[in-house]
Amino acid sequence: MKLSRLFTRVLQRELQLAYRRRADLANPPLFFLIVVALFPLGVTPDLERLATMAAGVLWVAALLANLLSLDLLFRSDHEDGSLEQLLLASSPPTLIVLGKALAHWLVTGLPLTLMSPLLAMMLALSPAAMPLLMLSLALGTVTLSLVGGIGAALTVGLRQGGLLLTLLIMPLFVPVLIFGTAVVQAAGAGLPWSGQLALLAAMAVLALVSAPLATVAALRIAVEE
Amino acid sequence: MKLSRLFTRVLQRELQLAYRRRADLANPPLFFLIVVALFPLGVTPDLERLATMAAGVLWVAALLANLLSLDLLFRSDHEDGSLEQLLLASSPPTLIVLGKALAHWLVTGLPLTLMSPLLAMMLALSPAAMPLLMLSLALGTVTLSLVGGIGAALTVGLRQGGLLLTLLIMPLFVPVLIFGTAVVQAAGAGLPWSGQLALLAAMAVLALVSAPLATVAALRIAVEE
Amino acid sequence: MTPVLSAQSLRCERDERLLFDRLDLSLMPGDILHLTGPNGSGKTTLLRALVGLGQAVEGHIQWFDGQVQSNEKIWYIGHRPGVTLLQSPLENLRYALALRGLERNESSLFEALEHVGLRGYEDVPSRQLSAGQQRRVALARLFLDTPSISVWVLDEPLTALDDKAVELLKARIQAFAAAGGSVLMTSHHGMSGDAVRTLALGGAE
Amino acid sequence: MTPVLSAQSLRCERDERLLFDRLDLSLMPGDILHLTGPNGSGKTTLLRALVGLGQAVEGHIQWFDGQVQSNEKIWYIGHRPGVTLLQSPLENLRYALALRGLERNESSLFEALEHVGLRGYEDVPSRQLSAGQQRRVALARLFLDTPSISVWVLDEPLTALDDKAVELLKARIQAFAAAGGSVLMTSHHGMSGDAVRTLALGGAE
Amino acid sequence: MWQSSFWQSSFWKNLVRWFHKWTSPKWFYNLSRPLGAWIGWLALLILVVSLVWGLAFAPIERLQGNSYRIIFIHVPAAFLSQAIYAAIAALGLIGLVWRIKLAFYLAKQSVPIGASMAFLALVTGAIWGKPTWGAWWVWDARLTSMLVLLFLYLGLWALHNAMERPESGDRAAAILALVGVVNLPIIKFSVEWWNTLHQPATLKFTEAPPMHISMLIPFLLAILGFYLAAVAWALKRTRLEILQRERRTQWARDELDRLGGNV
Amino acid sequence: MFAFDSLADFFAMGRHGLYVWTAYGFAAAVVIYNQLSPYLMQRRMVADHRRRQRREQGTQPASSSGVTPS
Ligand code: HEM
Ligand SMILES: Nc1ncnc2c1ncn2[C@@H]1O[C@H](COP(=O)(O)OP(=O)(O)OP(=O)(O)O)[C@@H](O)[C@H]1O
Ligand SMILES: Nc1ncnc2c1ncn2[C@@H]1O[C@H](COP(=O)(O)OP(=O)(O)OP(=O)(O)O)[C@@H](O)[C@H]1O
Ligand SMILES: [Mg+2]
Ligand SMILES: [Mg+2]
Repeated sequence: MKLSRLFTRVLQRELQLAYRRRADLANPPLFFLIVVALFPLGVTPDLERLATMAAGVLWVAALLANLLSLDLLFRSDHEDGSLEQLLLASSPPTLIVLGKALAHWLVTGLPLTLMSPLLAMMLALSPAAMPLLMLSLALGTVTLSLVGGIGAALTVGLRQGGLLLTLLIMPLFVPVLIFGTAVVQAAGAGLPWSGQLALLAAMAVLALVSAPLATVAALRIAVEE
Repeated sequence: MKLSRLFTRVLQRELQLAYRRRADLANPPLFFLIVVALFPLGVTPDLERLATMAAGVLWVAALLANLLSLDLLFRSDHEDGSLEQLLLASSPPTLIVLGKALAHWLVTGLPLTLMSPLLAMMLALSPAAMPLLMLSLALGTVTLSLVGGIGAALTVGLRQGGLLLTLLIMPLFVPVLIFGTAVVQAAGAGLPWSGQLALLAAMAVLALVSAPLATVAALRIAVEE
Repeated sequence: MTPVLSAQSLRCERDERLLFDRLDLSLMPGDILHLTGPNGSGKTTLLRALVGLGQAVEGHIQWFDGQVQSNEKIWYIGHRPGVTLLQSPLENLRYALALRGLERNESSLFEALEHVGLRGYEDVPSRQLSAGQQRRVALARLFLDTPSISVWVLDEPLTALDDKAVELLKARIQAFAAAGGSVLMTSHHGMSGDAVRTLALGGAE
Repeated sequence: MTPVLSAQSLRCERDERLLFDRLDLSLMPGDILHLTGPNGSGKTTLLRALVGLGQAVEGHIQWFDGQVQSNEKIWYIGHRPGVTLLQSPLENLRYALALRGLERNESSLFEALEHVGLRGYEDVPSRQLSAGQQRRVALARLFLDTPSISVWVLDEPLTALDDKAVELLKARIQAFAAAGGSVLMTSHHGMSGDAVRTLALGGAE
Repeated sequence: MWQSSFWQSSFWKNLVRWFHKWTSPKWFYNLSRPLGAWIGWLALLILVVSLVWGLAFAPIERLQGNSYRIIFIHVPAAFLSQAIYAAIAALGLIGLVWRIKLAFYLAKQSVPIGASMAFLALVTGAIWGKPTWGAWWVWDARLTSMLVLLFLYLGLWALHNAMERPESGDRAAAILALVGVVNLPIIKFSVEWWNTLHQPATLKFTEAPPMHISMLIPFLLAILGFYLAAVAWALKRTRLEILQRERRTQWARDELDRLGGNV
Repeated sequence: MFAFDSLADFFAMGRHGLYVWTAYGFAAAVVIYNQLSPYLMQRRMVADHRRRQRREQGTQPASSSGVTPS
C-alpha cells in the first residue's frame, strides 16, 4: 500500500471519528462565540472601543478554542491502545501524525476561520480587515494544530492534560498571536500587511516540517509511561 | 460511621489525591497567568487601555481556568470504576459530591483568588478594586465549582457531553461573570457595589443547595451509559 | 427465610437483540448463583441492573424484604474494579470501607492485603501494579470480616488472576456462602461446590 | 534457519524489585512460546519491551536477522487491544490492516469477523459490545490470511473470552504455528500442544 | 540502524566506551564534589565583594540616582536565565541523541535554577521600573519575552513533575526544551517587533550608559559571581539527582549512609 | 570610597531605599533558596533511604510465605 493511501485512510478515519462525535465538533466554535460574546458583557458595550480590541480578542479567543480541543487529539487513542498500534505501524508514524493534525485542522481551525467574520462583525471590526482576519486565522490555526500536537503528545498519558498542555504550548504560540493580530490591525488601519502574513506562512511551514517528528518522539514516551 | 465522618474521609481522599498530583495544582493558576498575559499581546500593550478591560479579562481568565480544571472532577473516578462505587455507597451520594466540590474549590478557586492581585497589577487595575476582585472571585469560584460539577458529571460518561457542558454550564456562568465584573468595575469607579456582591453570594448559596442533587442525577446517567 | 434477592420476569433487549425474557431468579442466604453464558449474552447487563446501575432491564427486582436500604449490605465489584490508581492498595481498601460506613484498624487491612498477595505493595501507588495485582486490590475487601455485608455481586472476579489466586478466591467465596452469605457472580471459569447454582444466559448458542 | 527473535541476557528491575535477570529467549518459525507466571511477574513488561514499546528491560533484542524493519511482520495485541470504541468492528479491522500496509476486500473481513462470533455486529459501534466481544474485535485480525505477518505477540489473548472462543483461538494459534508462524503469548490459561514451549517467569514461587 | 561499518569500527566503539565512562554518573559524582565546593566558595567570595562594592562603594548614577544599583543583580539574573535555557536545550539534545543520562540529570536540575533567575530578573526589573518608569509592569518587549521565558521554564518543570517515571520526564522535557529553543529567537524577535510598533520610545530601555570603571568592575564581577554560583548549585543538585536515580546501587546506598551521618 | 555620607544615608539610598533594598532582598531570597533547597532535598532523600532500609530489614525474615514475588 502506498504511503499516500495510508495517509488517506488515516484522514478518513479521523474525520469519521470526528463525525461520530459531531456534537464535540460544535465545542470550539461555541467556545469561540462565548468568549467573544463575554467581552461586550464584561468589558464595555461601546462599539468604538470594542473595534480597537476586536482583532486581539478574536485571535485570543480562537487560539483558546483551538487549544482546548487539542487535548483530545490523542487521548482516546491512548486509552484504548490504538496509540501503541500507531507506533507499531509498518509506515513512518510521522505520516499518521500528520494526517491526524490535518484532520484536526479541518474540524477546528477551518470552522473557526469560517465563522470568524460573524464574530468580527459583532465586535465592529473594520470590514476591510475581514479577509485578512480569515486568512491569518487559517494559517495560524494550521501552526497551532501542528505545534499543539506536540503538546498533546507530551501530555497524553497525564491527568490534567488540558491545562498542562496550555502551559506548554502557549509560550510557543506568542509569535503567531502577535503576527496574527498585527496582520489584522494593519489591514484595518490600511497599512501594509504582507510581510507579517508571509511570516505567519513561514511559521506554518516550519511547523509542518518539524512538529510531526517531535510529536512522534513524544508519543513514544507516552506509551512507555 | 457518622455522615460528617464520611464527609471528612471524602475530603481527605480528594485532598490527598490533589496532593499526589501536586504538580497539577499549579496548572490553573499558571493557565490564569498565561491567558491574562495573552491579552496585552493580542490587544494592546497600552496600560491605560488595558486598565479599562482588566476586570473583564481577569474574570474571563479565572472562569476559563476553573472550567478547564473541572473536566477532571469525575474523569478518573469514572474510568477506574470508583464512580459506580460512589453511587452504591451506603450514604447519600450528594454528600460525597459536596465533598468533592469543596476540595475542588480549595485547590483551584482559592489559589486563583489569592494570585489575582498580582495579575491585576500587570493589567494596571485600580488598586481600590483589588479587595473586591478577590472577594468576588472567591464567591464566584464557589459557584463555579458547584455548578461546574453538574457539567463535569454530564460530560464524564457521555461521549457527546462536551457540547452539553458548554451549552448548559456557560449560560449559568454568565450571570456570575456579569455580576463579578460589575462588582470590580463599580469598586474601581467608586460606585456602590454591595448589591451585586449580595447577588453573587446568593448565587453561591443557591448552587450549594441545588447543584449536588443535579450532579448526582447526572452521574447516574453517566454510569448507565 | 426471606430471599436475599428475588427478581421476576426480567427482560432485556439491547440494540434490537432480545437478550433474555421472562427470567426469574432468586438468591437465598448461603447461595452462590453463577451466571454463565457466551460473550455478549447479557451477564454484565443483568448484574448492573440488579445492583441499580443500569436501566436496560425491565421487570421486578426486590432486595431483602424491600424495606431496608440495600446498598449497605452489598459488595459490588464490576469489570472496572474502582481502584484509584493514584492511591495505594491500603488507601483504596480503606476508602472502599468508608463508602459502606465501615472502618477497620490498620492491622486487619494489612492482613486482607496479605491474603491477596499484596504484601510489600501496601504503599505502592496502584498504577504501578500489574493487571492482576490491580484486580487483587479490589478483591481484598472480600477478605475482611464485615458482618454487615451479606451479599457479594461480582462481575468476572477471576479474570486476570493467576491460578493460585483463582483457587484462593474460589475458596473464599465458598467459605462466605458457608457462613450464610450470598454470592451472585459471573465468570468464564467453572465453579463447583454444593452451594453453587448455575444460571446460563444466552442459551441459543 | 535464522531465529525469528533472539534475545539475550534480559534484565528487568521495576520499582526496586528484580523481576528477571539473565533471561535468554529465542523464537523459531513454528514455535509457540507461552509466557506464564504469577501476577506481577513481568510478563507484560517483557512483551512490551520486545516489541519496542518500553524501556524497562535491558539487554540485547534482535528480530529476524536485524536487517528488516520488523514492525510489518508482527501483530501485537496488548492488554488494551486498540479497539476504537466509536468505530464498528469492521472499521476497526480495516484500520488495523491499513497500519500494516494491508488491505482486504469486504468479504474476507466479514468472514474474519464471523469467525470470532461477531456476525451481525459488524456495523455496531464497538462501545456497545460486551467486554468479551470487544476483545474479539481485536482478535479478528488473527483470522485473516496475511502472508506478510509471521509473528504474533499476544498479551493475555484469552482473557474475558467464553469457553468456546477460548478453544477457537487456541486452535487458530496452533494452526498458525503449524503453518510456520511464530507466537509469543502470555496467558493464565494452560496451552498444550507439540509446538508449545512454556517459559515461566517469577520462578521464585 | 547501526549497520554501517564505521559505527562498528573498534575506533568508534572505544570512543563511545571512553565517553560513557567519562559521563558515568558515579564518576561525575565523585569528581564534582571537590569541584563544586571550590566553585561555590569562589562564587560566594566574588558575589560578596561585587555586591558590597556595588551597593556601598560604586558612585551614584547621574540620571537614575541610587536605583541603578539594582543593575548588579538584575542584569546577571537576566543573562543567566537565558544562558541556562540554552544549556538545558543543548543538554537535552545530547541526552536524546547519545542517550547520556548525566546530560538529562544536569538539564533537569538546571531548570529550577534558571527559573529562579528568570523570576529574579522579572522581580528586580519590576522593582526598578517603579521609580524609573512609574509603573511596576509595562508590556515592553524585553519584559514580555522574559515573562515568556519564565513560562517555558515552568512548563519544563511541570512536565518533569507530571511524568510518573523520571526517565520519561527527562526525554519529554528534552523535546519541549528543544522545541522551545527553536522558538525563543522567534519569540524575541516578534515581541520586539510588536512592541516597537505600539510603544512610544519613552518606554524603551535606557541604553546602558557608558559605565564608569568603578561601576563596571563590580558589574562584571557580579555577573561572574552569579555564573559561578549557578554552576555550583547545578553541580550540587545534579549530584543529588544522581543519588536519587541510583539509589538502588550499592555505592549510592553507602553514600546515602555517609550523608545521613552528617545531616 | 564609601559612596554615602552616613550609614543612614546608605540605608535610605536617596529616595530609592525601598526599591533597592527590596530588590536585594529578593536576590538574597533567591540565593538562599538555591543554596538551601538542595540540602532539604538531601535530607528528604536520606530519610527515605533510612525508611527503605528499615522496611527491608523488617520484612526480610517473614516474607518466605505469601504470594508476593520476592
Ligand atoms: C520586569 C522588568 C524587567 C525585565 C523583565 C527586564 C529584563 C531584562 C533582560 C532580559 C535583560 C537582558 C538583556 C540581554 O540579554 O541583552 C535586561 C538587561 C538590562 N535591563 Fe532590564 N528588565 C526589566 C526592567 C528594567 C528596568 C526598569 C531597567 C532600568 C531602567 C532595566 C535596565 C536594564 C539594563 C541597563 C540592562 C542591561 C542592558 C544590556 O546589557 O543589554 N531593566 N533586562
Ligand atoms: N508503570 C509501572 N511502574 C512501575 N512498576 C510497574 C509498572 N507497571 C508494572 N510495574 C511492576 O512491574 C511488575 C510486573 O508487571 P507486569 O504488568 O509486567 O506483570 P504481569 O506479569 O503482566 O502480571 P499480570 O499477570 O497481573 O498481568 C509488577 O510487579 C508491577 O508492580
Ligand atoms: N452500552 C451499550 N449499549 C448498547 N448495547 C450494549 C451496551 N453494552 C452492551 N450492549 C449489548 O448488550 C449485550 C450484553 O452485553 P453484556 O456486557 O451484558 O455481556 P456479557 O454477558 O457481560 O458478556 P462478556 O462475557 O463478554 O462480558 C451485548 O450483546 C452488547 O452488544
Ligand atoms: Mg461482561
Ligand atoms: Mg500482564
